[in-house]
Amino acid sequence: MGNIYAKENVEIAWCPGCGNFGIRNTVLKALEELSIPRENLVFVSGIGQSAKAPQYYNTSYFNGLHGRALPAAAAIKGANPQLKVIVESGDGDMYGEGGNHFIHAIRRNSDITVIVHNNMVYGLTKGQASPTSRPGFTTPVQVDGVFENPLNPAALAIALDASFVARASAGEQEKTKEIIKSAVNHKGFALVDIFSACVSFNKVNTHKWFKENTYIMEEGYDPKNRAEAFKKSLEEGPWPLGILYINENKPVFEEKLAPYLNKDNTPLYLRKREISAVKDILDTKK
Amino acid sequence: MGNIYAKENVEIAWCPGCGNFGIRNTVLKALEELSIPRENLVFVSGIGQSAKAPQYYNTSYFNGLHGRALPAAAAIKGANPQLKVIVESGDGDMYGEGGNHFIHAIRRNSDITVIVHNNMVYGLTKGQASPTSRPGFTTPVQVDGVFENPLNPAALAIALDASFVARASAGEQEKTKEIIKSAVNHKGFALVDIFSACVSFNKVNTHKWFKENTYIMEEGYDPKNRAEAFKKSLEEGPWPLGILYINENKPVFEEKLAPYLNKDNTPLYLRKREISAVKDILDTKK
Amino acid sequence: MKKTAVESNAKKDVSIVLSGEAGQGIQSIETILIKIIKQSGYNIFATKEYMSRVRGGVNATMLRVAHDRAAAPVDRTDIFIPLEKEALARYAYRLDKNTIIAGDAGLLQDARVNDIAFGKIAEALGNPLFSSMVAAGAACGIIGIGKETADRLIKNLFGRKGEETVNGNIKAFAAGYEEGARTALKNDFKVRIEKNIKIQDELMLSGADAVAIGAIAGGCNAAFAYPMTPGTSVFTALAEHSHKAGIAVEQAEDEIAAINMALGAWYAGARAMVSTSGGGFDLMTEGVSLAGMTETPVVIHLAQRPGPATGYPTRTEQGDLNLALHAGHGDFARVILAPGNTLQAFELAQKAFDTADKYQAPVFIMTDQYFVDTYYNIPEFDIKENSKQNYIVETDAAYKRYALAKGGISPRGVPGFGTGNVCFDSDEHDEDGKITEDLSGIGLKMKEKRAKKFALLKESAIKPALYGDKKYKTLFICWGSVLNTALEALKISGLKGAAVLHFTQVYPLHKTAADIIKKAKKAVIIENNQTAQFAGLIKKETGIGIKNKILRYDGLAFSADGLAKEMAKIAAKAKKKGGR
Amino acid sequence: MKKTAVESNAKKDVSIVLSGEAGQGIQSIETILIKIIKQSGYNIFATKEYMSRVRGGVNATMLRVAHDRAAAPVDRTDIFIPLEKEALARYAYRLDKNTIIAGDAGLLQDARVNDIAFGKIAEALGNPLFSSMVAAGAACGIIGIGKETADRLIKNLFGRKGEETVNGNIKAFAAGYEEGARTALKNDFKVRIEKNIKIQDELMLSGADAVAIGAIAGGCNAAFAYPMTPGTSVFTALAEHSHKAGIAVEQAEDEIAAINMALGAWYAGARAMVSTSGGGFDLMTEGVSLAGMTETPVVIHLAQRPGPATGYPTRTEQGDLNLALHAGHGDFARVILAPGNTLQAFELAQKAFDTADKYQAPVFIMTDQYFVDTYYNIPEFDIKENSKQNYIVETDAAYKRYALAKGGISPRGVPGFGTGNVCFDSDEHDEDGKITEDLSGIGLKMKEKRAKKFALLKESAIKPALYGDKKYKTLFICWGSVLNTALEALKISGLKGAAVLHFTQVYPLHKTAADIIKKAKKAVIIENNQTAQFAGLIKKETGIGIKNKILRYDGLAFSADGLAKEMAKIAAKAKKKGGR
Ligand SMILES: Cc1ncc(C[n+]2csc(CCOP(=O)(O)OP(=O)(O)O)c2C)c(N)n1
Ligand SMILES: Cc1ncc(C[n+]2csc(CCOP(=O)(O)OP(=O)(O)O)c2C)c(N)n1
Ligand code: SF4
Ligand code: SF4
Ligand SMILES: [Mg+2]
Ligand SMILES: [Mg+2]
Repeated sequence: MGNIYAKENVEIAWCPGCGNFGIRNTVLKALEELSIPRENLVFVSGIGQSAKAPQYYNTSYFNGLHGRALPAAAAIKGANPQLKVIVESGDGDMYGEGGNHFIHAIRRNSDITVIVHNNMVYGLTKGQASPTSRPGFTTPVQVDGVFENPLNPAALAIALDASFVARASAGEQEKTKEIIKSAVNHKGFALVDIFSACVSFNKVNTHKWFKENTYIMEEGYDPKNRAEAFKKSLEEGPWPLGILYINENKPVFEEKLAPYLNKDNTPLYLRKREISAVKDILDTKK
Repeated sequence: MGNIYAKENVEIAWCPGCGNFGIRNTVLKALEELSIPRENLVFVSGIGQSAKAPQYYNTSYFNGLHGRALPAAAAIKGANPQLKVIVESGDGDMYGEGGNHFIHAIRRNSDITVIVHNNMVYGLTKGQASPTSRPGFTTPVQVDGVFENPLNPAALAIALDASFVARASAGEQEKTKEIIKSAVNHKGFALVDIFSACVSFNKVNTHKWFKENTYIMEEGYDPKNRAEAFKKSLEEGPWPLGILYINENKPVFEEKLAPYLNKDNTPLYLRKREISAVKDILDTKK
Repeated sequence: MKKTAVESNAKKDVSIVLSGEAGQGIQSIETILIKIIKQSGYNIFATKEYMSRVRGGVNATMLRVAHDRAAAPVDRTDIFIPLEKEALARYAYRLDKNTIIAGDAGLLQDARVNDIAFGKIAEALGNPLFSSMVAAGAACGIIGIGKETADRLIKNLFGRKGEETVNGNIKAFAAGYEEGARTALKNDFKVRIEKNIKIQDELMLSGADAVAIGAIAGGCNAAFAYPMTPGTSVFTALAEHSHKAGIAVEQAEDEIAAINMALGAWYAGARAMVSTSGGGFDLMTEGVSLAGMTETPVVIHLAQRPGPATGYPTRTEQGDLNLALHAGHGDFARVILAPGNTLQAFELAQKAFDTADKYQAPVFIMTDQYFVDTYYNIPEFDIKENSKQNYIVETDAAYKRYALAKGGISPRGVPGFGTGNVCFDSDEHDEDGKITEDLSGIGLKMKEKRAKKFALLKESAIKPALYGDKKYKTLFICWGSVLNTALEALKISGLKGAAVLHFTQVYPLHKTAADIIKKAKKAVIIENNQTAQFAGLIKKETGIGIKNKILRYDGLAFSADGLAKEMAKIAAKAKKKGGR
Repeated sequence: MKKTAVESNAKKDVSIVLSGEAGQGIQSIETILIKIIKQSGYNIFATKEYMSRVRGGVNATMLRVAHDRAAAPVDRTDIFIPLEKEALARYAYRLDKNTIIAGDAGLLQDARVNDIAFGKIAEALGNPLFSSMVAAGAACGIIGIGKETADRLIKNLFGRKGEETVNGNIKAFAAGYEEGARTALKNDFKVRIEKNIKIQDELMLSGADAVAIGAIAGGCNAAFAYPMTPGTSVFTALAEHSHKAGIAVEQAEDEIAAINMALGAWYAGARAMVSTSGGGFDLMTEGVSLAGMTETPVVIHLAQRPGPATGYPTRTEQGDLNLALHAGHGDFARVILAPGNTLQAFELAQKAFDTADKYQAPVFIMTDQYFVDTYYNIPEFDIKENSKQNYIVETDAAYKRYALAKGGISPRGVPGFGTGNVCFDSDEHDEDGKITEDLSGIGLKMKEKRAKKFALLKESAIKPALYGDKKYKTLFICWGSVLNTALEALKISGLKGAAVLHFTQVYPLHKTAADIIKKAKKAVIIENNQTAQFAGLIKKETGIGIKNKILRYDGLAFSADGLAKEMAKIAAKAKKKGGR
């Protein structure tokens, strides 16, 4: 039998050979091993090639606007803390258009997992530079090549004291699956930035290139030290893959919302509206 | 005689005792000592109490939208690299509404100076939490107190490999002036985050509190090591003041724009439009 | 007018203007006065206009104490209490020879001033902080109100601060009152307003309170906003009540986040609202379009202030109607409500959630700075519960979020409630919420399904309300916050054969709107903006061009007496021109 | 129709549709075909429709080779070249018994197919990559065009890839041509289009090229955008020419940054433009409002695609007019231009910069996916230089950015040019650009000064163009990209007493618009959207309601023959109903 989280009879609109396929497989395997109740799972995404991923899962999803997955995800979790919320989107979506939400979602620390397909390019719009594109990368817009420092999502997240920060690679399915499982099990905002090859528009950062420029971190690494994790996150030749940083001591967004302060996590839609509360409030206005 | 950069006969709309006054004085002194040609100076700001600062200088200014100073500043510098461009705005403006521009302006690395009045509160809108508000800070919106980790602007900037990162305090005028001068002289994006007391809406982080919770860094500190600078930027009890990080090896935005690639930095408005160029381009379309 | 003067020279309607710097104490004088006046059994109305700064500048609060409920600003100032010299200059246009100006003559340096030196009196009583109470006492003394209730109220207000404070304040009030009474006598200023003890138990709701509490009554259990005047006050009120009403409140990093949070929350079953002003709303427009495409309910409180851009952050205007009408790319339906008084604000805010949920469409509540900051007593009212808690269905395996349901509204499930997948899609999609490019097939059907909402929402539109002569020849048309002022102005003007047509729903227009307008010999639009945006909408929707316009766009709300003059003028012009 | 058939059964106008998966080679067949056809001296038109994916799906390119310039899509398909089976299904509606379907019969499994196995022929010649050339050859062979020019062109195209490639491609073309010619013969498919050697030297401009190069002619020297289909192509073209034309090009982090960059650049003296589509433009609306308040010029290219939300990212629609008209809170003036053909696109883009600079207002160029992606040969044209390089003044110490100049336009200085301060202010401000709260004083004057632009821009509006019978009884009204299609449709329809009224400036409307429309017995709006947004604007501006509507909103552009039928139908209805 197939994976119950996989949508059947759906045509996948990615190019043959695209790294997104590997990520999809890995996510499906992780979900299976985690055996999360399917009905309680919600995928949230923006717009882009990677952001189409939820369309290929047999779950609920919120496929919103380019760059705007994170605020929606925080509110979904806030409206119903019993849901498992996983965001899946692209590097342009998350770090370009969505950059401000990325920063503040880390601060907010909702209990959500954020999987970013980092292919260092804008795939869906046909190959412009993304915030993670490497210097020298030329495109029809960056005709003289990218000159900016690429954004290092892990370093950025650690600087913001994110509660879980990991880097993975689409080619390393086994390792990536374990990371995703840890991320989903982690309570709080968990970032999994996954290198992925765009075979159509990124002729530099290919499957082979990612293979050659990454390594899986040794077992002994301690992800609890922020300054060390930062240093580690800056390593670029080759890049370490694995869980870079964990901070378990952060308050979680939805637990701090008024409806849940008393530890009752009944979803909002199941709570009855009490007109007596309105009357009480009006009474204070006399 | 007065400071030529100060606007005369202008009523300053800040509350008596506001930290903004100290910052304004410091900026004016720094400008005087730098003796930048007044006509070539442009202040850029968003909206907020701090963002009113340019209104009180005797210079050109671009007082734009809340959160949107940085893109305007980059383009002003890009349209005329001969201008000195200084951004001055608040913590909400820069790290809240403007967070995405902050990230990407650091990557873009225009040769501009960015002075942030960090009073850990939204002053103009009467006292809501800002991204730098400390945990536990209660306001009419944050009725149960802020629970999020405050954003550490210096750490964030270092994670993005900003070319110049400093922290200052409105109360330390002499030190702050020196920092501002270095920042203005630095070629590339220079962040100066300045602690400042909002006497009306922040009853926690007062002048006294800033005095007690900061110290001026010792002379010997080497700001060129990114990992060390990051560590330093995380120190919070007390906070170090001074230049935390410098990376001089970054390409500068405007120098990478097509009109200036040949090192001619004539402003765009002084360049004649050549219809022959249009004809040449049309000829390629036959 | 003459008649009244003959009957009695005692006023039945007094206006008091307090003016001074921000932070100088107007706010506390206002608070005390309102409490005392209302608790003494008199109708009270308060509205303010203030500068965009925290300290300094010149602000003003106008209070009205009236026998009949008066709920609109007037230019006429019976009592003016300036706390600083600049106030006299800024509000010179409000003063006439009948105005009693009371204050510190030494400070104000103006011959018209009746000297009541609040500060010095307070100091004499041992604490300069009592000066607000002296001023409140003086105001009460001039109108001869509140003496009997003051002591008790002051005890209630300051009880926890200790006896000394209480006694000091009681003395301060009494001292002020005495000076006030003396001033009234000297000026032959007489007031006769009957006491109505029931007023004590009435509600004092600002526009912001009414919207926020109405929203709670409508089931609002999530609120997202980025601070922006004058939208913030509704958000703050929701935060204030968040524990009592179980509301998930989050200050977003920007307005884009706020609207996307609201959509996420509705998707997951909450009833969410955002509150903002024009500039912040601009940033929400893509989210509004997303609501349209995904048929997700959402309630947007849009509190207007003068634009463009930052404009006047703390002033008032009705300048964002065109924006609200057309925000968001592409074609999709929406509803725009605009309360005219606080009761309507409560009821419309409540209704907004039901309408949004039922029709799966964005619903706007449009107010403005004047409206949210203004408050007055209104009788307690019944709260009509919506018949349904929500319109959410339990899903099964066959569930399709965008099923081509008859009538055009696909049943809305939420994730986790039932076994079905609830697939929300921003792209054009099929019934399942899957991306489609079946242009002439399901794609077209979806477009047509969504378009049905235009008709559905039109059918359920709220009828505009007609006030005044049902056989009107002159019809004054207005929307939103202008209602009370227009009604009082009509009364003041004494115009015959005239009526006010007020829209609480400005879009879609109720189907009778055109006929009601056509019945008038002359239609006049009254709007608090520069280009008569609502008149533009009426023309677009009905073809009726309204040439007569009374527009105010200096950042202030209309005053009833000022508007009355304009009404009379435009009515007179009509007679000359068109004849009758 | 009959008459033509009698005269000759040789076609003077051939349509060819290539269809296949994205990435399968349509693009290269198209490129080769266009080169060969044009260089052989024939008019050529190409338009594409494609799915929002990089590989797979089913896309199509339509080419037309015609004696008279044909510059609109038609449903009629003379030659259909499917590269995969799905293409036959998706475009079934385009095929009739006269359509020659040519392709790999083995692959396509359809009895109607004339077997030309491009792939196999290419393989036989030693390289499967030649298959595009075989297909191009086949298309040429069917219409009997290009044999004489092919060899030379192939040498030009592939010369640098070496002799082997050149020779292989030459052979591939020849092989394809031969098969094509055979197919034509077999089907008695005859074409007679006269060669016009001057066409070789004509320009091939896509809508995107025309806007970009026109902008350059208008002095555009800064461009900011965030990628978004179909706006990206104009941005890409500007980047392509950035060295030659000295353009500062920056990909912004988001659309908000892009518009604020553009305003910063104009402030500092550049002539900047942004290019985006509906969803991205939503995010720019606050910036548009800022342009209005600060009287800063800016040029916005808004390339429409079907909304709401993500909609169909790669399809076409004219659904963002309402948005462009009203984007940005508050009242301020703007100009909206909408070219109908590539020459107009060039000229309007050029003009846009001058208008923006002169009136210090935002100027929109509205196109759509169909328009930017479509291209055809046009004769070389004269470039009319704007009389001024710019409208910037040198400042002195007394300079005031917002001086209350007569006529309403304050002279615009830029920082660094002269000794004055150039103070740009988003708040309501005084002449110096300083924040003000002088509501009834300078504040009101500023509002009134800015409002003068409504009239100024109205006066300088471009007149709509009338095509067809000047004594029209039926008037077909359209705007923007619909022009060519409407003109050809009118011709096809053969309707008498009919004309097309096309607006290249949709706002403000030219003052003659109402009269021109009123002269018609029957007015019909043609729009590529669901709710007839332009008709709504006409009603709002003129009071004229246009009830007859031809609307297409399935994501595709009108076809000339399809539209002709609709025109005829609606004209016929007119006769029945209204009588004549
Ligand atoms: C507001 C807005 N701006 C721009 C776009 C166009 N757009 C769609 S996807 C995309 C970027 C895709 O890049 P990325 O997020 O890296 O995803 P990928 O396709 O590479 O997986 C852009 C710019 C949009 N849909 N909405
Ligand atoms: C788009 C938009 N959203 C919100 C606002 C309202 N607003 C004005 S200033 C401000 C925050 C001010 O805080 P900060 O930037 O820290 O400046 P401060 O007043 O503390 O100096 C806000 C939210 C606005 N003007 N525009
Ligand atoms: S364009 Fe790139 S990212 Fe998109 S599907 Fe193809 S290979 Fe993957
Ligand atoms: S409110 Fe705070 S930040 Fe604003 S002027 Fe007053 S003290 Fe300064
Ligand atoms: Mg990508
Ligand atoms: Mg602040």
